[in-house]
Amino acid sequence: MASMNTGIVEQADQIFVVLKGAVVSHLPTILQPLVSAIISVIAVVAVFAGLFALTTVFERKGLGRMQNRLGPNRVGPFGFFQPAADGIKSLTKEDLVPRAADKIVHFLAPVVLVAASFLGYAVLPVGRNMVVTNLDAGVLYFFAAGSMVELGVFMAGWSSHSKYSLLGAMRAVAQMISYEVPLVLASISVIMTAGSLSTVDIVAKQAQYTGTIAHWYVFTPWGFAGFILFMIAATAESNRCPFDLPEGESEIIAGYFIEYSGFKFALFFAGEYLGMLATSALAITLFLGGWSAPFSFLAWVPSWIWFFAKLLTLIFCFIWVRGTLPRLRMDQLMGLAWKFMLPMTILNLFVAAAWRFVPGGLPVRWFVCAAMLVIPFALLSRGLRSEKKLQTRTYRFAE
Amino acid sequence: MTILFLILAVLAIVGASAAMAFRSAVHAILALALAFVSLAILYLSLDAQFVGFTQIIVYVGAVAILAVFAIMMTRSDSAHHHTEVFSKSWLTGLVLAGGVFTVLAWAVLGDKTQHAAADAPAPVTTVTQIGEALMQRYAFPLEIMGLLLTAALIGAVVLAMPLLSNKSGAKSVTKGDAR
Amino acid sequence: MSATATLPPAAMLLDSEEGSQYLEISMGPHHPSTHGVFRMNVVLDGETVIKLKPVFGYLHRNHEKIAENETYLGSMPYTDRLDYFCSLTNNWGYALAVEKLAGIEVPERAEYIRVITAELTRLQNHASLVGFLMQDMGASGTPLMYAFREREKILDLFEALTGARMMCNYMRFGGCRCDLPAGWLDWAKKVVASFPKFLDEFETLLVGNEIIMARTQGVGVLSRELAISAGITGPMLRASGVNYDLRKVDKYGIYDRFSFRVPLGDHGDVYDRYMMRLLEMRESLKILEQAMKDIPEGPFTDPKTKVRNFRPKPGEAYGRIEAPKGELGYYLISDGSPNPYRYRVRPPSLINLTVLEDMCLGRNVADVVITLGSVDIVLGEVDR
Amino acid sequence: MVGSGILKGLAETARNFVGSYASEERMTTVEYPEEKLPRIEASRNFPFLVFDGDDWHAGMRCVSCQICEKECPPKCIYIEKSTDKKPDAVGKLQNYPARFDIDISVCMSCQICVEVCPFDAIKMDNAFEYFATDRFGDLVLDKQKLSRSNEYYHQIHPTEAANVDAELAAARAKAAPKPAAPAAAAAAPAVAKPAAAPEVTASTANKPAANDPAKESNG
Repeated sequence: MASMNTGIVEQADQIFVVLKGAVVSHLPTILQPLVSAIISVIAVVAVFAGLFALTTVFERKGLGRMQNRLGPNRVGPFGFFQPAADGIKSLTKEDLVPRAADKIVHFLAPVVLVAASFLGYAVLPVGRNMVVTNLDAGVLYFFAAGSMVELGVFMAGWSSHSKYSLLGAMRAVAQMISYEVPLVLASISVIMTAGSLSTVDIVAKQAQYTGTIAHWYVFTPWGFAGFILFMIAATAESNRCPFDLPEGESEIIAGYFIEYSGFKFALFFAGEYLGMLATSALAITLFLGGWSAPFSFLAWVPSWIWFFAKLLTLIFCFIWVRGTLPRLRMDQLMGLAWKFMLPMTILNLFVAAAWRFVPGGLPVRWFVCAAMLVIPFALLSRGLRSEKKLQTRTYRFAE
Repeated sequence: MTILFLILAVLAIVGASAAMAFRSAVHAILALALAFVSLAILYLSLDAQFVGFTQIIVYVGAVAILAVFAIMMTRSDSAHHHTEVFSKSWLTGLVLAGGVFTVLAWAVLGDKTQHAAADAPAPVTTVTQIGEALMQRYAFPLEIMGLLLTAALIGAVVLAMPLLSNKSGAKSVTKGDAR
Repeated sequence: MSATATLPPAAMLLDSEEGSQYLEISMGPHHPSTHGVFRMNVVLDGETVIKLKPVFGYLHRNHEKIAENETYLGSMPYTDRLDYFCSLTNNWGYALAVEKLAGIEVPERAEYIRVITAELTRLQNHASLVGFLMQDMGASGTPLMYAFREREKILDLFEALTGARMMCNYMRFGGCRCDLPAGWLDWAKKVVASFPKFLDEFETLLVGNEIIMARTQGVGVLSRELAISAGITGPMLRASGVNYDLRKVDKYGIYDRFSFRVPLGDHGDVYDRYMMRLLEMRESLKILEQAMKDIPEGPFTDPKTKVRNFRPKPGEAYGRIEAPKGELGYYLISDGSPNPYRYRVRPPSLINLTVLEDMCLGRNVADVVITLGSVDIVLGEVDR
Repeated sequence: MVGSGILKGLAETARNFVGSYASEERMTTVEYPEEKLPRIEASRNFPFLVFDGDDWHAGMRCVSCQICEKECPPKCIYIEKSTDKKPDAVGKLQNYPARFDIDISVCMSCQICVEVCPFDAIKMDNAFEYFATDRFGDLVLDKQKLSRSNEYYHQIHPTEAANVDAELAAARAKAAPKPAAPAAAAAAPAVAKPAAAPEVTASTANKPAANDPAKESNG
């Protein structure tokens, strides 16, 4: 009975791997690696493009609910075919290219952006044995792919020959460069602890259990702080609220893609969401144990369900934050990156190292490491209060 | 492998030549980025993952973007600025290029291992090995590089300092900021 | 430097003394944050504003000249369209000026109705202003939607009373057009009673938020001296620490009967200005509660005043009220004919806007947007 | 601690997110074409001309006195007097409008025509679901398009209409005994009106749920 159960669980878990294997095995041996790769790539592109479509509906409905509105509910059941309508609309719209624009670069920019956004998915394990390619330097590859996005953004902003798009591109590039540093530093703490740059290895390290609790890095003080810092940097990296200055519509209208219309605009939109999904997926891989279950008794749920459940949860957090917060100003954004995020991530790096070397039982280690993070943060709060910054004011009244 | 190499080599050379030939600085940088990417893929095809990805992060993600940023800040329309291809600095450039080529050629030819390595499979270098090499055998050069970069950073701050204080001084006299 | 508003977009780069170039951008009239068809020609050094030139007039509708060719009553619906968020206070200001001109007494019940409608107007104006300000800050519409949810309730009240949600055209010389419908007062009491809950939520969402504080504190500072010398009025003046509220100064209508306080700011920045609005809403609620309790029975309009052929004796009058945006004044000269010889509006929005450049110089583009948002303008009133 | 304000804000939006599923008070959206709010009685949109009885032309109350034309602030009314006469609502022979046009692209729904009309002939409609396919012709409504029956008036403004009917009945009673004395009859509505006008609107009872929204489409 028990073995049969595990058999079913195993099958459910590996169903996609087995399916792919079945398809590939019918082919001649020479073609097998190529077809296998193509199938994986198509699957990843299809799934995440679909997830992008789904996210747009979720976002609009979620934001609507937070604002006591209904959100889109006209196309299809509960409005879930809205992305199809949006897609058709953007395809049928006129594709405007400004006369002054640099036509070739203007055309290439969305292509580069979306292509670069998709590259990162190659190393993200979406389930047990489900990864397009297991690179030895996987995390490094992810960041390399991410740095290509900046080039696309710049190309879009510059080639449009519009003042607003230039401002937007300047903002976007500055922001993405600045936040790449804390993003990488926050992940280095994980790399250091896991001792590997391979995403598959990192997940495998976290998919172990002490008692019933998994070894997710987010369950450690440095992991938790690192996760928060990583998510803040990821929000900035994917230009999401409250760091959506590059496209801040009340200031510079739409930023670097203001001169794009129709499907090219949709590509930029897709690029933003794909970036958000990719960085969320990396956060899951690094801190939330990838496809692994949080408790050992939940391990029967297929690994890919865990991955996508975590992904959707993080996406909801993005939407939630967007529904609550206004955006920062450019100098504050930079200040946050260099004066808060950078020191905190470096500190977190030290804490991660200390976690490894502080002896003693779990509670002592926990306490020491948590204190190392909380005390500087508390001091920062106190410093701000003494400078009367970021404080509510009391007002006088005239009778 | 050879086909891939040929494509990448052509791309790299075309990119590099285009970077020199384009009149528009932005186009030149984009062409340069193409050359960088082709080089990075070339590294990857040689199983040098770390170098390849670092090439992209550093050269595409940082160097090209930095140049691009400088262009955005100034935004001088160099497209209208016609200079002769054969100028006086051309000779200097040729001498410099020749010098660089000689040094590189000497280094490549002087490497005893190259003929032996051509047939044997490339040794798989893991990130761990690179890290260990950097931290043990090459620790001193690494530290010196760090010192150099720190010096550059301090230099940049020193250069920017008078500009910054000017800016804040100018700000305080503007009308709206009286308090 | 020769930045002029009329330069075509091609001439966007201007040489500065240091050899770097300034960027001149035209924010508006088609810009998502300019509150209507308002245009700012902004010269930027990087993202720092070094010159800002407001350009008005895209919504000019010849309001004053039209009024000089209309009967006195005929101008009343046009006043709705000045500050279309607060048509009832616009009506009141105009009615007050005509009443002064013609020496008309207003019955007590009408005065109470006027206070109630004016304070309801203030509530919905301030709530949506804060919402719009947050929208300018990039808050994805959430505070704005909450504000509009509450505004909707007040607009329903207006519709039931006056027949229209925004273009109320309700006040008449010597009173109001009609009495409160049956059950209206209870309905209004219910709305007013539920409003503090909304304010609490609003404050939880906004007041402690570090990002909002970082964005607004110390931004767009308007000094007390400049505010006084530029003739700024309304919450914007009080945010700069000047105790000047026409409801207290003039005690027009029956405002001397209510106990309420006037909040005052000390810094004069965007944060103070938006807090003024939040605090004033609380005070308005106090006035509303008192007015709804005390409202007497009686005539709602002065029966002696004629609707048609209304000809005030020659003379002039200036009637002013504390509109939600500031001092709204109407200046009228009568030559004894059925239409005014001169009709002039003192719009708070326009005059509060005159210090925009002073508040924005040396700040960022993002600060310009929220500073403009905190001024609280409606272009219908600015351009008339 | 820095960040507590942001967390409070997040809690607030979460409360609204959940609340929008649970509480009517938060989710106030009405999905318009399927659901409609009860029409508010006092609400006004564009003017219409009231007629009594079944024949719109015979029963038209308007006597083309042209007061509304003069008083209309944006001057959107155009009236031509008839050369012949027909009995008006009170039964007296009066002129009637040979032409009565309202350009509703100019009309600003201010209700001043209603206030100044001494014959209770022009009233405000509250139907808002208009459409037009022609920008010019369709938006100028002639007297036939403007005509609505007294029953329709009762439907949309019941309290107000009842008061008007009572006044008209009184005026008719006054006029009926001596139909030969036109001076008295002419004076009756004109005198009655200024005093009555405020009273009409004054007692406008407001029950938002009183109207049946289904009956109001007015294409």
